[in-house]
Amino acid sequence: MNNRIINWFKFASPQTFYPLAGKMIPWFWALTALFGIAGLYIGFFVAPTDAQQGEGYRIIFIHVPASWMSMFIYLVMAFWAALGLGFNTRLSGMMASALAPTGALMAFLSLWTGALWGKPMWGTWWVWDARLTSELILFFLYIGFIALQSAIDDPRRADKAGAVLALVGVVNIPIIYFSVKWWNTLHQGASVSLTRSPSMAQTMLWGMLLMALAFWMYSIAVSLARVRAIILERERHAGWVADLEEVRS
Amino acid sequence: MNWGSASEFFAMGGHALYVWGSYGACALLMAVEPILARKRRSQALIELKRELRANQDSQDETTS
Amino acid sequence: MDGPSLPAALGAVIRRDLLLAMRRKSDVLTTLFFFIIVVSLFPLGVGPEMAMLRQIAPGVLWVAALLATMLSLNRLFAADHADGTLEQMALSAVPLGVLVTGKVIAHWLLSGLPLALLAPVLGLQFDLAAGSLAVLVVSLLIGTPVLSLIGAVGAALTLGVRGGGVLVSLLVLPLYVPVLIFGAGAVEADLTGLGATAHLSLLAAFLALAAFFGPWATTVALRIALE
Amino acid sequence: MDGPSLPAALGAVIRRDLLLAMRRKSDVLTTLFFFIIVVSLFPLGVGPEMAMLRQIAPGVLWVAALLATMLSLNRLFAADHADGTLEQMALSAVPLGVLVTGKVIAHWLLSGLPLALLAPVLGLQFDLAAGSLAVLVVSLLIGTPVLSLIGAVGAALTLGVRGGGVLVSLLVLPLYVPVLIFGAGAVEADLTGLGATAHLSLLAAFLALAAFFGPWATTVALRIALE
Amino acid sequence: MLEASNLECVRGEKSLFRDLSFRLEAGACLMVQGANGSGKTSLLRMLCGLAQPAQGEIRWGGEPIRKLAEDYRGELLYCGHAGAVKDDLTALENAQISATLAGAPVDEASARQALRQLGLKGREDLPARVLSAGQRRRVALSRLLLEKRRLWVLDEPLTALDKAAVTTLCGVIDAHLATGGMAVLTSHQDLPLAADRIAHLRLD
Amino acid sequence: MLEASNLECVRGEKSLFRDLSFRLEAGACLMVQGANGSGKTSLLRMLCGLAQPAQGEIRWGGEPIRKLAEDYRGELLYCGHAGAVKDDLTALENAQISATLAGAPVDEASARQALRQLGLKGREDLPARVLSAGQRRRVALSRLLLEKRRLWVLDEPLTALDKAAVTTLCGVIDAHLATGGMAVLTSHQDLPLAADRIAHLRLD
Ligand code: HEM
Ligand SMILES: Nc1ncnc2c1ncn2[C@@H]1O[C@H](COP(=O)(O)OP(=O)(O)OP(=O)(O)O)[C@@H](O)[C@H]1O
Ligand SMILES: Nc1ncnc2c1ncn2[C@@H]1O[C@H](COP(=O)(O)OP(=O)(O)OP(=O)(O)O)[C@@H](O)[C@H]1O
Ligand SMILES: [Mg+2]
Ligand SMILES: [Mg+2]
Repeated sequence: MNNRIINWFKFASPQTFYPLAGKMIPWFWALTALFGIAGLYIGFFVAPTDAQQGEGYRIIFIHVPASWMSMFIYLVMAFWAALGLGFNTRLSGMMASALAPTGALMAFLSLWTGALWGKPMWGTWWVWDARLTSELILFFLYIGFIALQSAIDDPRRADKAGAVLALVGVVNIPIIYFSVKWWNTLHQGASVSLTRSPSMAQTMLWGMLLMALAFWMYSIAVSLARVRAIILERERHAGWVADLEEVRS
Repeated sequence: MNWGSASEFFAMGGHALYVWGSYGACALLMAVEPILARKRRSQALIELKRELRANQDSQDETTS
Repeated sequence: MDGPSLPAALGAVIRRDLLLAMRRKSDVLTTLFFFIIVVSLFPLGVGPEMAMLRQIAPGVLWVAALLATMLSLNRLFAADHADGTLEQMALSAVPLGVLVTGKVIAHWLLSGLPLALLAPVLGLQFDLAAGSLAVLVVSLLIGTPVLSLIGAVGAALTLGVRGGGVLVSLLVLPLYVPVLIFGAGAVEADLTGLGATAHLSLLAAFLALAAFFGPWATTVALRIALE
Repeated sequence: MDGPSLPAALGAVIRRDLLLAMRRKSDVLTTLFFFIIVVSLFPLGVGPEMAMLRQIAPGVLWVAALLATMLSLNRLFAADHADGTLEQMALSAVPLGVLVTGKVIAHWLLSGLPLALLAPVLGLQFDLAAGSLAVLVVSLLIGTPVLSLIGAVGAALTLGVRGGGVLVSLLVLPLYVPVLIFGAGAVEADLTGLGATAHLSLLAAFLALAAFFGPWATTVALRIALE
Repeated sequence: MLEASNLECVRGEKSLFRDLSFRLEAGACLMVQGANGSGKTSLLRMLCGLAQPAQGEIRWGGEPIRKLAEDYRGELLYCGHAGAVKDDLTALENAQISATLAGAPVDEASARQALRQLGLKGREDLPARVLSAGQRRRVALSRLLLEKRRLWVLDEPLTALDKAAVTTLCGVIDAHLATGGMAVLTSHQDLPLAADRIAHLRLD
Repeated sequence: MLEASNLECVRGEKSLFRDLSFRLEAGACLMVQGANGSGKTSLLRMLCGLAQPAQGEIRWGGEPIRKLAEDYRGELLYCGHAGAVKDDLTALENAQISATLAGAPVDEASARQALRQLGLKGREDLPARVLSAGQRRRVALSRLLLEKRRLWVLDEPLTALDKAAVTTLCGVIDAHLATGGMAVLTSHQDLPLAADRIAHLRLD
């Protein structure tokens, strides 16, 4: 038991994590490409034209994965934040701040693709639907997190402050989600409503799953790349950084 | 195979703007983000090296 | 060593903040005037049809209350931080959480409470009925403490941070959304004859949650800010 | 003694304020996000029906722009006052009026201009048509400099005054009312097919007037605040 | 009683001091000296628990101060560069309220007495905003007389004080030490203290 | 050159000083002394034109300073209790920008040189918020080296400075006086100035 904890803390040290991340990144990029190509192939060439929506529905293959990732990344971020606040491990804070921009990107993509889908399907770029609204608020939460961290010079303080915010946010997300949902269903009346095909064709499901995997791998790869940069920025005066190959050369 | 020709493929059944707008933004952002991450790292490396050199210089100064 | 009495300390903080506010009455009054002016701007921007104004009234009043509360947030800790009082509070023999709770209560007494009491007068401008006005007041009385509690976390997080004044709104406004929805929703439900109890009890639940977690998160954030 | 070059001094002040803003990027961005969030709060308070939202859109967007500008006003002089820079400006060999004009221009570049450029995106959320969006942008481009100019007078008057931060809104908002009426009016006129030219030329007249008197009044107010 | 062992302070990328250890017994005084930016303020904030040392530990009566938390804070009085004086409150209200916030309320008579002792007679009821720099400082220092704490941590207490006030303050510190109190001080001027148990610590 | 006649200063209900007159010639220095709250800061602010005397007049080269306005301000350098140092800007930017605002831009090299002369080598590119109290003060004082003004009005310039910095500053003031400059100073400490044309003015 004790051993396991020590092991974890070993990986949680930036010094061991930095080269490890460096080794993992290419693999994740390869997986991203693999799943991405397969997913796009199914999405564009295998999945048939939708009877109701025509070709426009093909946005689904990036819209849904982006939406999922945007929510999932916030959870992971809050997890790292809690870990950092509780155990004072340096790496956790860095992970949280490395994840935030990717999460914001996913939230933005979800909004963007949703809006581009909404125009042909519903005739409007935006409706104040529960799901849309809570995605918008999630985007604001990400932006708040990033703005807070970038406004603080001392990285240790930035990490801790960000952690408090992420935790407060994660408590609030379900509350926000359900309140928005209830708000919307209480006063119906929007002239448009979501028209979703009840049973998605098997191929579509596969395409979506593959694309979701690709997004997932992408998120891991890019946030690992970013965390490496952050480690270098933060650990400048630590001796091990000076001994790195890329620094000495 | 859904598409008779390349132009049909690009027309996306009249929804080209929306579909390619989505995929284009997605591709663009996902291309830019890793580049930014990499740039951030190389920037950190440059600064690190500069700092190390500065330290070396000041050490030389004190020893000489 | 016997510690200091906590209720006495709580009372002392509240009294101190009220005293300071009395010295700068304009501060409290301007929160109120801000509320009044924002609410009155809307008919100017939107146009004078009564039917429509009545429809948007709950939303406008609640959004204005929310903005007014948010604007008064920087009063909460910034001045005490700048002149070193906050440092002294963190070094006090009284637990910081108690002092923080006192400050939040004082903040509510000086912003939320007057807003709630003023709201019915403004509601009249929008032609709301007496029943709806009562619901409006009750929803504000339950909802504004939540705003103060959440706001305190934001204010503490942005303390001494570059651009803190506006940053706090970015952090806090998204978290205010549920309160806004159920607060405005309560009045709207009453307007449409649905009954506001469900909304109000949900607001009360939020209050309980915020009262439980808020001071804790604020204390943590303050200690971080002082480090 | 040959005096310093005035255009150079003007440029230097603008550059300084932009530099300071770049240092605290979050400050500029948060004004923008505040704008976005306030606009997005309204549907949450008012309800999601598009027909009604379209009707209140011009008012909501303009009120939000006005509030965002107003919030950023305390950035204008407060920090410079607190750390003694303003004292130094008043003692500078460059006339204070020039320095003030530079600061107001920088303020507009950092608040009004980005708001105007962002507004159409938000207008889409309210389902405005392309023509109305264009009118909205033009009205904001003419109107927001007036807001900065008037706001500067308010910010200077409330400098170092107790509760200045909120007091400024009290002073300034009533003066903003004409801008709001004609700004929102322009968009509304376009929506109802009446044509917005009359409104826009009135806004331009306000701008000329404010550009003429604003810096002068601000300078006087600053000298009073420093006494 | 107060004991620091192997403290290291890191600000930015460089270490201001390391392996700093000392012990302070009842009745003794530690003068921290050093050039501008040598880390005096940083050290004092660590001793109060406002900042965490990068290395090392600070103990009070053998216990780490992190563990003691409020118990330690009840023994401590810190007076930093910022005076915690509210512009809008009068000198008297400032004195009373800061004592209350510290957890030890005092009555008006003793607050007036303390202000008078510091040479603020006739200024007790002026709002602090109109006071001169030195008078504000005196209001801040009135806490020394009003709160009964064993350990005083004073960061440049002489700032803005005139010569008479410096003498008064030194008398107050001497009296505190004579009754078994402890003090950690910084100053760029010489403090004419009468006490003999003064240790010096140079940070350079 | 600088001449004050029959000045009276009223703060609140009472008069801090009255019938105060003096003349300051090129190359001379005036040390204003007095207890806390005796009106030194108030006097200095009057000399700069930031406050109006209740009675009397201040003249520069025979002309009342109110009339001269910008012409007088172009000759004047005031350094008060507040340092006009921006937390968010680096020491270098602070120095350059305050010179620009005063109407006399300087290039980066001379700003760096001035900061180095004041002992801020290696800190030029740190944001002022992380500087120590004395370092911030030095940044504020860098204006003395960068702006060529004939009359210096310095309110407690020694605050927070360590001994080395005090020596440097005195050297700077001496050099200024030697080249025909004028200075009005306050301080509660002794300033080890070498110049011989020092007049003292006691406010009590
Ligand atoms: C800006 C506009 C939009 C936003 C912000 C948005 C947001 C989201 C989010 C957050 C999810 C994941 C929710 C979950 O899994 O519970 C989602 C899923 C989905 N969205 Fe959207 N959406 C938008 C527009 C659209 C449009 C226009 C359509 C189609 C007409 C659409 C179709 C779908 C589908 C089919 C799913 C996945 C199936 C499901 O989980 O129910 N979305 N969207
Ligand atoms: N982020 C940072 N990067 C580099 N240096 C820093 C950073 N933060 C603080 N410092 C340095 O740490 C030191 C802090 O010193 P501190 O305030 O403890 O000094 P001090 O001894 O109290 O000085 P003074 O006598 O001027 O009050 C300063 O030299 C400052 O430049
Ligand atoms: N409104 C007022 N009512 C009564 N007294 C006032 C008022 N405003 C200022 N004063 C007094 O005027 C004096 C102002 O003094 P000033 O700041 O010029 O002193 P100083 O000589 O610079 O002192 P220090 O050495 O402390 O800096 C103080 O004694 C203050 O108490
Ligand atoms: Mg210090
Ligand atoms: Mg003074």
